[in-house]
Amino acid sequence: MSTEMLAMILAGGQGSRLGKLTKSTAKPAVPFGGRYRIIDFALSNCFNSGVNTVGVVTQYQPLELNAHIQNGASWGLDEKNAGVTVLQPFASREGEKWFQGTAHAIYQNIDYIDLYQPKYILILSGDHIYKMDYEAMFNYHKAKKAALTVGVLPVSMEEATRFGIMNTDETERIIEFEEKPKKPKSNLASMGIYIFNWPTLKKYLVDSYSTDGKMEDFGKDVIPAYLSHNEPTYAYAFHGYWKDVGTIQSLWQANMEFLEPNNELNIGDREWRIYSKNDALPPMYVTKSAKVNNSMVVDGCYVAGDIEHTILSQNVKVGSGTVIKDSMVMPNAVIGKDVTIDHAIIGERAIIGDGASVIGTEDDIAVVGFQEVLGKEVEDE
Amino acid sequence: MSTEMLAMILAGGQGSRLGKLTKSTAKPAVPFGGRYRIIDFALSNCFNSGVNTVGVVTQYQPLELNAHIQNGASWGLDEKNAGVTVLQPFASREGEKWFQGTAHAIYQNIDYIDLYQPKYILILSGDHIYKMDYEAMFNYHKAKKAALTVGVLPVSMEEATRFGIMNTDETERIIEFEEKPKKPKSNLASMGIYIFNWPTLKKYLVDSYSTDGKMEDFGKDVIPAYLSHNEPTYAYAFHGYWKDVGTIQSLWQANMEFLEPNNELNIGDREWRIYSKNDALPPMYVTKSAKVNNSMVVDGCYVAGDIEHTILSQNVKVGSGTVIKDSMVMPNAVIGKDVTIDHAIIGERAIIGDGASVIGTEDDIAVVGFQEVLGKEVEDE
Amino acid sequence: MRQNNVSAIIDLNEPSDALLPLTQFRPVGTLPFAGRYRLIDFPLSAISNAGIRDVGMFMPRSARSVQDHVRSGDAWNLDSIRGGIFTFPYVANKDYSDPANRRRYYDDYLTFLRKSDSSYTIVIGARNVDNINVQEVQQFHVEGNNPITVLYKRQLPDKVNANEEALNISDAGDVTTIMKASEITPDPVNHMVPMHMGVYFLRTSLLIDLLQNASQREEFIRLPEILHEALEVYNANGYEYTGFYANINTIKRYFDANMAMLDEANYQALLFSQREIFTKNLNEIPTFFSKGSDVNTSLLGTGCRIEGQANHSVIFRRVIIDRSAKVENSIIMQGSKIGPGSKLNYVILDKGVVIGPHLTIEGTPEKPIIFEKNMSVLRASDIKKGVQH
Amino acid sequence: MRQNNVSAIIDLNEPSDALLPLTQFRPVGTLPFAGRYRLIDFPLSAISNAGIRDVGMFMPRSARSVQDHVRSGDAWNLDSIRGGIFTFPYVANKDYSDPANRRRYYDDYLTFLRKSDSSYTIVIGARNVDNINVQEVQQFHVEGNNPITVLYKRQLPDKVNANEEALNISDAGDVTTIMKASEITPDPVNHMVPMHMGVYFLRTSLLIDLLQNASQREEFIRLPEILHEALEVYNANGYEYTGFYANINTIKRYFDANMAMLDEANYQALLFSQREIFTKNLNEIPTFFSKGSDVNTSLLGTGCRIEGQANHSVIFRRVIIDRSAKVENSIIMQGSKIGPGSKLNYVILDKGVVIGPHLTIEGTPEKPIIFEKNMSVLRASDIKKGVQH
Repeated sequence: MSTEMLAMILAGGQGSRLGKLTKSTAKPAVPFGGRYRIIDFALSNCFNSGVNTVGVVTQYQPLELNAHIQNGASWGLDEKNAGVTVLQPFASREGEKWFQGTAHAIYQNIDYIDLYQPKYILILSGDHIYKMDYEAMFNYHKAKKAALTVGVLPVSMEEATRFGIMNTDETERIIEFEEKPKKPKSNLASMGIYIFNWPTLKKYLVDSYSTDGKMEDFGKDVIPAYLSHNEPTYAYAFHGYWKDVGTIQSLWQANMEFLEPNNELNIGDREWRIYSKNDALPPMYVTKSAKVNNSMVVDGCYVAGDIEHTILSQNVKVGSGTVIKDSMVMPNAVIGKDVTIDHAIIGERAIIGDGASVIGTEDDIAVVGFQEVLGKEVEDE
Repeated sequence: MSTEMLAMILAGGQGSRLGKLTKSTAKPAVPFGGRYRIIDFALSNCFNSGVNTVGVVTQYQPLELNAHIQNGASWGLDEKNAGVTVLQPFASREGEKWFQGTAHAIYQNIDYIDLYQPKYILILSGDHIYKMDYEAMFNYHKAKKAALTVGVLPVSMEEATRFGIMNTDETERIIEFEEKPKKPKSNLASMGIYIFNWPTLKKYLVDSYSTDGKMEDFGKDVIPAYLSHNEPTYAYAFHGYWKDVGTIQSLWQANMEFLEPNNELNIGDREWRIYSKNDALPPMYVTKSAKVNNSMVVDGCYVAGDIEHTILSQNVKVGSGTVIKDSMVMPNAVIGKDVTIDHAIIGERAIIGDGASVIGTEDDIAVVGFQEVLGKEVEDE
Repeated sequence: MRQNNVSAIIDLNEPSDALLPLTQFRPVGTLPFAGRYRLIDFPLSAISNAGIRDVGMFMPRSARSVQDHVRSGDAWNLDSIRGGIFTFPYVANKDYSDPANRRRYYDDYLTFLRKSDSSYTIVIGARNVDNINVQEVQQFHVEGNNPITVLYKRQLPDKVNANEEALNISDAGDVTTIMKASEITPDPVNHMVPMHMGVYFLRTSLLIDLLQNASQREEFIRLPEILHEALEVYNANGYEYTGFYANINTIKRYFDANMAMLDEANYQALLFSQREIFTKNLNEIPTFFSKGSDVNTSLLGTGCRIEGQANHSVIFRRVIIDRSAKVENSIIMQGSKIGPGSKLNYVILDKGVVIGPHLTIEGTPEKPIIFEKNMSVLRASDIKKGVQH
Repeated sequence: MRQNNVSAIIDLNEPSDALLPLTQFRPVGTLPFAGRYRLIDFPLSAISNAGIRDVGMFMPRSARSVQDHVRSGDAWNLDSIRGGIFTFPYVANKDYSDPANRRRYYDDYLTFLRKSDSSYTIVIGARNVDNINVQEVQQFHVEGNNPITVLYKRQLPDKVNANEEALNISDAGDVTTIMKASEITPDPVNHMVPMHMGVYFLRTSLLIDLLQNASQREEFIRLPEILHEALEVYNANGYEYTGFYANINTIKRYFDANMAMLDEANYQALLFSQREIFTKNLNEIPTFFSKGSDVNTSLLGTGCRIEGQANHSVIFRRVIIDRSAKVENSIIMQGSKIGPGSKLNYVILDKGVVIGPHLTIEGTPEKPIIFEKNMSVLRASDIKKGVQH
């Protein structure tokens, strides 16, 4: 088996800033846009870019993520001598292998990577919403003869203070890396996307863990080491829609942006499709009493209420007399009659009893957790 | 989703008694019989018995086991709302979930089991060679209205001192359990195969881990607790070929028994097939200089030497002038010219250089480990 | 718990002339239904839910739509290491004058049945909308007195055509003959007639005998006729099916059955039962309802963009209803587009039909207007391209 | 790195009369080969290894063996969410007098090619044993001067039949015509003739044009003839293939190609190259060589039981060679059984043939004796059931 470039998706984060939504599931498995889970974007980008071997590194509540990814066939990632593998912690004769940080997670999975003998390794994050052609970045990496290429997003100078910023010379070579600089010198924010020459990275990791073991994190440890050792490190600028959905607020915001007909993400583009695990659900049913406007609805939904600027995910039931506005409802939620929901995210399999209210504001989105039950039982229709 | 009986295969053992053979792989992934890995027997038994939902619990070097099981399609275990899931340790808000013992491993995976809402749970070990109809045992369990049925194997009284022994009354109800009794009162040895009513078992586990947390092991903790609480616990006797292959000696022995044309296991029986992951390999090639007797050879093999009472697994190469007797050679091993191998197990991807010798005896089987290289390089033919 | 020892035979060569032009390039079995399905999903799901894994399919003349939809059968768990889908190639009707083709007809069935090694076989069409519990049928068969079990649905005589097949059931409860619906006296209590569903359950060994005997005959006789004859020779157990049922043999039936799914009770009963209806999985984006859209009492697939109105209609995936367009009492299949301001009432659009702007097309509940696949209706003069019969 | 923008067309309707009776119920493409494969594995693997995922297969009259072998195409990664296998149903040759069938012939190809949205198409048969690097062919094509690339293999004139097609290559290196091998002057240096492999590589847009033009004609013309004509109109780049090659068009070629695989160099070069040969996966037990068995210079599948002798033979899976039986210079297909004491030399047994005890069957290297599928040869008088031609 051999593959030129292998991708590792770091999907291990506990996502604690997503609060109740990630209490019992990993962040990349959080539903998005009615029909997707967050990790679908990275996986689909891999397939569309021709990257056919993908390791997904996870250690936090992986049940739902595993059930979602299965054998990767949903994303075309099930070819012989390739495909997607979910990598979890395990024990060896040397002891238990828990992942301590992004770079350490790669170190712990060297055996897996070496099965495919890749020349290059693409490091991705499992919690970003974007469409990106990794092949273009890969061609850039090869053209620059880089040891490391960092995907960067040009942001405004005000925003730059919140990101890891890459300062480059006129050849786009990175000369300095500053984490959340107070006075940014550049606006190139790290997207957490890297292409490494694998033999070089492997040497850095193995050397580190046979001595001080300090190579835990790509941003904090590996990039500074590369820079100080003068490894050719370049910044590849990405132009397009990109959103980190690591907080309740940004997750809600990204869903609302997804609703915009002219959203830059362009989900309907059939040349760069976003795939997901699809269940064969019944068609959506919109009843006599329903009113649906400026909203997205998907299969399996039953809608008897008033839906305004809202996303309903698969198998959501909405009773009559209910009004839902500016909200995102996750799969299999059951919402009773005469409910009011406004500026909210309703978690998977949540149950909202008849007459209940879930009211947030644009700055403080209300959240109902996974399987949370609110108010009295829903009346059987 | 719901399934009447779900199976959990405990495949987590480090298998340290298999020495070099399990240095970098889990015991259930150890090759057997030329064409199989040990876990194929439990998985095939599940499919043949109509058990279509299987969790495989593992935490030790799972890479090879995962690559082998994939999505379970090889064993027919890939149906919708069912199928096989590999369960590894993970972290939750409550902390990291490492498996401490057989019963504790089940406790840690309650969320997975509850996805399918089973009434019954079948506990299996991943390291036994046998063909067993779990449906017959399940019918027995229901007929006896048992809370727990233990699969037992009648052994000789001398052997009984090495096993956990179930003492039963005339209704086959277990009244006492003795671990390796010096003076056994019965010859019914526990096979490590259990059918539990899931709600009852779950209650025992949850109660234990919310208090003293002592329910770590089925044999040591759970069965005694069931007996002391007077839960109806029965012994189901299995008659047929059964072999625990937990030591080098027993693994070699079982392979040699597998070679017997009238072996009780009856691998050729097409009514109860043992399935495995099959790669499309070229046919075996037996050269002009080869001599093959009383042996099993499979696809991908190249045989130029003298093979006597030996199993060659997939893709094994044997050079001319080499003599192999009374041995088992695991997949992808390369054996050079003029080699002598006798009473040995040769590990996966091992390389035995020209002229080398690997000589064991019936009581002390020689072992070459996975990927171990012995002697000088093999000459390219 | 072990998989049922039953095999299934689905014959996709069902009469379809009364469904033209919808059946011009597809058999009845792949007619789109209820916004998401094909008719063959119903028998395939019934089979799959009963744990049956051996299915023989007699392919129709236009096999492409069947192959595209069924593929490896994975949507119905029919791609397992054991069993699977076995297809019998289409033979033109007239070719059965050739004894070699006749022999192949029987040999195909016999080879499949022997290979399946099953104890029982269910023979089922692809034209029914229903949700049959095959395990219950098997239980009923095993407890019955007769070697064959046949399924029926009680219906009011005014809901059926006089020529449709009904079962004559003796006082003892045995089915003795198949007759025209008009020849059967309705039940004095409920005034209903037991209509033949065309579904048979019997021992595989008996079916093999019947096929072997038929192969000895001079004239050619197809499987449905063989079973019809056998029923009259042996008598049959009559299993009453009580769920939602439609026998799609005319445009009117097809239209009515789709409209019936807009009744919430039918939608829930048929599609959200314990026995799931499986169909090919599709990767599609969410359906977008724009500001000002107005949708009521309708079924919709994914990937649609609805800017106008939809009322009491069945709308498949990737349909566009442009601003101020209005669709009522209609069936709009995949990928069709309705231009701004156009009004459709009692219309069936096959896949990929384009309706231009500001057109009004009005059929009747009895005779909806049908537009064939990929047709363009851009101006008023094009409307006459529609078929009404 | 991204998947190649190439689609493939495999026509399984290749002449097969010279391979009877082995091709009685199967096309050339599903002839078993080398103990493990079917001939179609070679083009399918070449396609798969080049990252091609869109394959159009023109099905032969006996499609069952193709369907059983290829299934969903998963063994060749052809069951992906994108692309896949698109089958064109068989149309009896005489039926092309019907203009509707002619139209369908071209429409099938055109629909497939347009749907594939590919830049290039490779047209390839199923009768060749070879291991083609399609990516290299593509590279060669892009760098060539002509709009079509055609593959050839240099062979000695005494290894080919005078009537087989060879390429006429100009001094400039362009292929200008296709001629009989006997009409081509062998290369003065190596004395070889460039034999036409029947494999074409060209822009999909050009192939679409060629098919559209052909569809306008009065007479019916098949794809191979269309390409043949186009080659002469446009000239072609000649790509020389240098690996193992056999064109299976007679029993003798079939026999010799199998025997050639017993040469270790060929076995290694064809089956253990960088470009793996994929085939349907099978679950089979190990082959057992009993005490006293004697096997030399042979290929064997799994699931066999060998008690007797096998020498210089190709033995497929689940074959039984009973004690003191002896098989030499023979091809024994899946599931055949050779009774105790019987001697076979230069024999081909199709699948499931049973040879009784103590029989001696002797063909010749030029004319091996062939026994048809499932035949029983229990006594000496049955030996004449074998075919020799």
